[in-house]
Amino acid sequence: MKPSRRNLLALGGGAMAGVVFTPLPWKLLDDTAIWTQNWPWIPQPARGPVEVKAAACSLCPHGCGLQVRMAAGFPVGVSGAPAHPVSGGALCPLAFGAHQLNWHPRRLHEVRRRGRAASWDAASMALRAAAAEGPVAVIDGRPGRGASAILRDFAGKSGAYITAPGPEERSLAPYAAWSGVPASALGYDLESARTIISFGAPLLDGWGTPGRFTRLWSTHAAGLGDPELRLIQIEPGLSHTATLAWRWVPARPGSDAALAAGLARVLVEERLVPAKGPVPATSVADAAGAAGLPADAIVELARMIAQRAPALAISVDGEPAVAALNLLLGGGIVQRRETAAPQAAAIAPRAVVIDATVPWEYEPASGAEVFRFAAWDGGGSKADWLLPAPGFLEEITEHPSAPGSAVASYALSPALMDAPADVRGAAAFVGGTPADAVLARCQEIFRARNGGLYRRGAKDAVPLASLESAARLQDELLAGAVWVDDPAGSRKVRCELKEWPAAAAGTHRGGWADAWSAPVLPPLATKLYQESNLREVPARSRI
Amino acid sequence: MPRTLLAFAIGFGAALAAGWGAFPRVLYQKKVQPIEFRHKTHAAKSGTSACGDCHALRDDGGFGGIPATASCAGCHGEPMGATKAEAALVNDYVKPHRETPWLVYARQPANVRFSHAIHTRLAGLKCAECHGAQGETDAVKPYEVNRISGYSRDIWGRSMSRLRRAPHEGMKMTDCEDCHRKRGVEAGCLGCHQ
Amino acid sequence: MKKRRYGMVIDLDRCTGCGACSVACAAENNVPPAAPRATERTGITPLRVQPVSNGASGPARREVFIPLMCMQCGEHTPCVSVCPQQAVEVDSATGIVTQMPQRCLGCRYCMTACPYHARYFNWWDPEWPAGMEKTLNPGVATRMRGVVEKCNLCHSRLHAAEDKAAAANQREVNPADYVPACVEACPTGAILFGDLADETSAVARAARAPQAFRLLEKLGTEPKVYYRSNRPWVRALAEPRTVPAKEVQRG
Amino acid sequence: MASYAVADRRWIERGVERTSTLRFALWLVPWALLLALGVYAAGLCLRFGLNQTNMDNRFPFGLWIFLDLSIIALGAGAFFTGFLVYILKFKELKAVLNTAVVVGFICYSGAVGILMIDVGQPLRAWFTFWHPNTHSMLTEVTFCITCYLVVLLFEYIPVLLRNRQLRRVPSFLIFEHRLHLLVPVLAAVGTLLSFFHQGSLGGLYGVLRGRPFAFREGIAIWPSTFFLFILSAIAAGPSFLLLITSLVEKVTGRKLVEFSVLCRLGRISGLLTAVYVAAKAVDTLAWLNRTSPSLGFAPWEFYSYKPFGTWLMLAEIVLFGLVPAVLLLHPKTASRRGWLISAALLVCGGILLNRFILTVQTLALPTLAFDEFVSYLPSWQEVASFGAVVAYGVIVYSLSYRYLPLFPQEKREGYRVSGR
Repeated sequence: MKPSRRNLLALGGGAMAGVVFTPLPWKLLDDTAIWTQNWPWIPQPARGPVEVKAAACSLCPHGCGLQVRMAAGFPVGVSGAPAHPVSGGALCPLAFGAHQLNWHPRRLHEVRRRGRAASWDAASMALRAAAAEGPVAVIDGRPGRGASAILRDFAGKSGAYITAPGPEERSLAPYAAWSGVPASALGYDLESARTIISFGAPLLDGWGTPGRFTRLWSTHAAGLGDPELRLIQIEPGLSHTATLAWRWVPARPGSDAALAAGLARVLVEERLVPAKGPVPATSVADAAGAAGLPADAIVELARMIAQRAPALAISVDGEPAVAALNLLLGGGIVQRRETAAPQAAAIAPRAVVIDATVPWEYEPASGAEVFRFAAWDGGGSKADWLLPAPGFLEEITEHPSAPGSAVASYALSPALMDAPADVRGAAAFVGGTPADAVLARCQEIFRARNGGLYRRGAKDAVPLASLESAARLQDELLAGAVWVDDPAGSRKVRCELKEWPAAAAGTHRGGWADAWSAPVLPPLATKLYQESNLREVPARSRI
Repeated sequence: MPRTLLAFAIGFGAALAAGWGAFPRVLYQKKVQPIEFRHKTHAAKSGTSACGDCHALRDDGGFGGIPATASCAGCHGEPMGATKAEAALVNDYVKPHRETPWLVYARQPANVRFSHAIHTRLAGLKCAECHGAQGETDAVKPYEVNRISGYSRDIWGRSMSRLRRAPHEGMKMTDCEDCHRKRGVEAGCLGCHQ
Repeated sequence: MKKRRYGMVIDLDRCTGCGACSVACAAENNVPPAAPRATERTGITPLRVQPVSNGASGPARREVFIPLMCMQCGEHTPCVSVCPQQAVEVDSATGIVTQMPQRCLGCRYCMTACPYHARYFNWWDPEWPAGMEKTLNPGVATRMRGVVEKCNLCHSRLHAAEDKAAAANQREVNPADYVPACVEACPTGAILFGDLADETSAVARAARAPQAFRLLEKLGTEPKVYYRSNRPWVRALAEPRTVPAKEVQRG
Repeated sequence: MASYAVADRRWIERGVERTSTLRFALWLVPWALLLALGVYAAGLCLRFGLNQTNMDNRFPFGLWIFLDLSIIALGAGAFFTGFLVYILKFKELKAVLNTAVVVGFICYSGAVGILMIDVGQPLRAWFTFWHPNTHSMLTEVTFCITCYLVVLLFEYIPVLLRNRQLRRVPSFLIFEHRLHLLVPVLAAVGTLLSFFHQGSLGGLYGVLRGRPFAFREGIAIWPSTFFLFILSAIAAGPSFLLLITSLVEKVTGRKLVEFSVLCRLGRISGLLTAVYVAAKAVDTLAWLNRTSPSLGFAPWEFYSYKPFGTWLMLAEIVLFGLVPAVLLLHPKTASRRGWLISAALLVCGGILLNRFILTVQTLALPTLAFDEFVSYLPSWQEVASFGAVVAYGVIVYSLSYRYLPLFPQEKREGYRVSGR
């Protein structure tokens, strides 16, 4: 019995009719839809409880207080530590994505010598060989740490210990030259100022500790027609800070020195400030010509500055004339109570060891063999040796006084996750024991008995004397407490200025991404410059 | 014509057999739990029958789920008896401090938010109302995974037709909705999704 | 539980345009970093900060930074009525306009409906560099390509607050436990968040202030995101544009 | 080759002339290539996602939606001819009924195909049926289009089964006959469904309160665009049918229908276009003076963004509305083939322009004070996917024309001579 075509058709028809009465088509429809909701190639977060840990941000030298949400052993979110004595709970935009940085595609996982894989032993031998041949310079981006002492000791044997200043310290350079106090121990007394004249400093855009000036501005200036705190921004273009300032003065690029001199002249001639120290030779007309402003505007600006004292002048690139103007206005520059290492005399080193805290752009003296520590490869490096350092929250980090701060402070951040197997810090590499150095730094603070301890979230400090030991202090610091010196410990710096300074050519522009010293941006920074029009693409993004 | 009808009936019957018989076998893959576990024995030995004693709510309102290996270590630090399963527990998980990769029958996908705290504390639901009387079982049943969606079979329920199923059987969204409707509790989309 | 209407008042005079809210939002909600080809028109920024100028040139020029997110429209909610399969709704308990990406079929009709451009389509599958998926925030499911997402007012934080309250046998959420990521992240405290239905709350009082305004208020969509500014030209941004594009330059 | 030709010949209706197998195959080749390219492009979109297109968050609807709306409007000839023939008893239009059904089927199936690529998650599209939001115009569109596509399929099947070979299967013949009895019912159902979805497609944009350029007030839940879309679709449908029939006559060099039928189509189209233009004018005035200002917008500002100036509005209403209406209604122009075809072209162009303005211009215009006028150009994948729909249409129509009795009157005397 041979089945006919019609039988086959009927069989097929029957099967088609039958299958509708089974779960098959309906379940397939449902399951394929569910499949699209749970595509296996799309990662999903781990399950489990979330724990909040205290830490400090190591992206830049300001050490803002962090609250890190941890789940399944990994950080899953970052927020500011409320009432933190240094950052006041605020963070910069980069910090919010910092916990993802350790998986950045440019993370360094192995020692590299001129682009080729090498070993720690080889690097170690090369450094020893170089040290035998000539002096070794060590560059530290964050002096004042226990680890800095290790680096200083190592350099002290045969070379030079050099600190790489950030933007705030660069702006303090003239005062350091005139007072003999290193810039790393100087700070701005922003809190007392009632008028701030900023020559291009992006005060509201990544200059200084994020929670410091922005907080002052938001409580005393933002949105007010006649604010308690007047911010006058002198800058050629409409930067974020300029648009938010009480007054914006669009002066020509490169005219800061002339403008500062012109202002100083008006202040002295009109007896708006007590005359002391040298007077610039520049006339108001010359200043006006250089700045591209009417002479009247400069006179008016000077009167405006003098109207509400104390006034503080800040130059983004350490323009000496602006510093001189600031001294004329009364200073506002303080010296923190801390022992800062003096800058070493210039030498021609045989080798340079650059700590991971040093900004990626730092250019060491040419001709030396460069040992560069970094957690991320910023590309285009002239380093001979690229040495992988621990990344974000992967080691105990020390956070000495923030650059430009008015009082000394010290904080520790615990290691919240394991570092990759083969990474090392510079201090350990040169033979030191960072853990001992941290304890030694705690002992120093503990012995001095200055200032107090701000525990996590606390508004008031606990006196240091209430702690039983330096080890206890260290534990407290690792749990999120911050040691802050007594404000009375800082004193106004004394500067000797014989004549009005000549103009120095400054080129530093500054800005939100420059505030950060590491070579790459957190991947989520794409929200700011690639996926929105909030920011121009930073030159250093390289993601 | 009768032959045509017969062919149609054969096709119809074959489709029914395939759809109800073969299809579930192909769709679901059986998996065995990594180790054995007896709720009954543990309840008897520890003298507790309250689910929450082992499957506890955390203070933050999260649900602890299956106890961690650390809590097994109290009794199973060393093998209790000579069974193979016992040796596996101690040597594979307790001693190396590894978490047991349990296959969770009631596991919902990442987009589902289910608050045990709200359902047990505020609504007063008993565990068994959704999970069945797990505490009285004497062995862990095999786990079946849907090869397409990756879901546990318990989400759909044993019954392919979903017509006659026990009250606790099935954990699809419609099951949640049915219960909510019965109790007159409203929860928007993001009340139960995340 | 009592009916709430969560909303916020954003002080535009205090916004420095730093973008911390935007990054914090992305981290909280497991939004991936931009795909290589993504632009400001194809990226996912449930909260984005838009610089807007006053149109002047020279020294009179000023900019304001406007954080833009879902406005949580309470009436005629444009996206809710258009969704063919109920992937969007206004939550009756909280007033939050909720979007369910797992229900969404990706027709993008809601995106055409939204006058605030607050909805984002996943043009790409989300991708994180290897290992970075460990930093995903628990409590927020990641999305897949082909679906629309938007600000759900950090709904997972509300979930956590509800769980915490329930564990303590409480039905009402402690307001301090539910703070969206952007509010928490703002370094100047420019964003005030809370229950607008509670007349005595700080946010409700701020929303009633004469300096407060909402974008495109005349559309009648009753947004629950308010802005405030002391500057009249900033308040004027609430109205639709009345000058052709080429005459207004943007920063 | 010869044997293929013989086999091929056996499938062609007895008594009609069709081109040689070779020429027909050659004609299909470029279309098949276009189809293949489009299928490849669509595959890219399905595999990698819609990043293959140039749509973005500010321009979430693009070429595809514009063309979907357009071809569904042009495909309105199918239901409307059915309505005219079976309900209003316009017997002479029976001559174009089959072709209308095929064109309608192509337009609708093509539109549904493109929609399946256009949505980001096609495997979840059925959620619309399972969890429908009854307030959404898109739900209405989805339901009606799906149902109407089924109706069209049932209208197409009898034509298909009338093929010379298929006709020989007795059960097919019975089936066809039964279906044929159903056709008037199908026509009525199709008319109802079509009225709804053509309207809902208009409502799609008309309900967008957040897009004051498109937003319209209306009756009950339906904005005015709901009714305007129905009107414009039934106005353009006959014109499109007229164009297609003329085009087929031109390409094949055969006379397929009496000129009087074309004239009849033209008259119907002209009449409806005139009504449409009047309604559109009233609607535009109401929008300019009432709707838009009430939402806080100055309507004339919408026309300040070049190139979308007021000329576009005038072109739509006058050049593509009033002019063809007059041409189609004036006895002198309406009886000349050239004028007739030009006017039909204008009517169809008008509907494309209307759909373009509603879909593309609406999205390009700013809403917030700080929005910019945004632009968009489709990617090659979008264009190619759509090209595939056109190729699919040509291929299906060509096959239908060759093997099915699309024009049953063709066999009668007097049709053998060239139409030209």
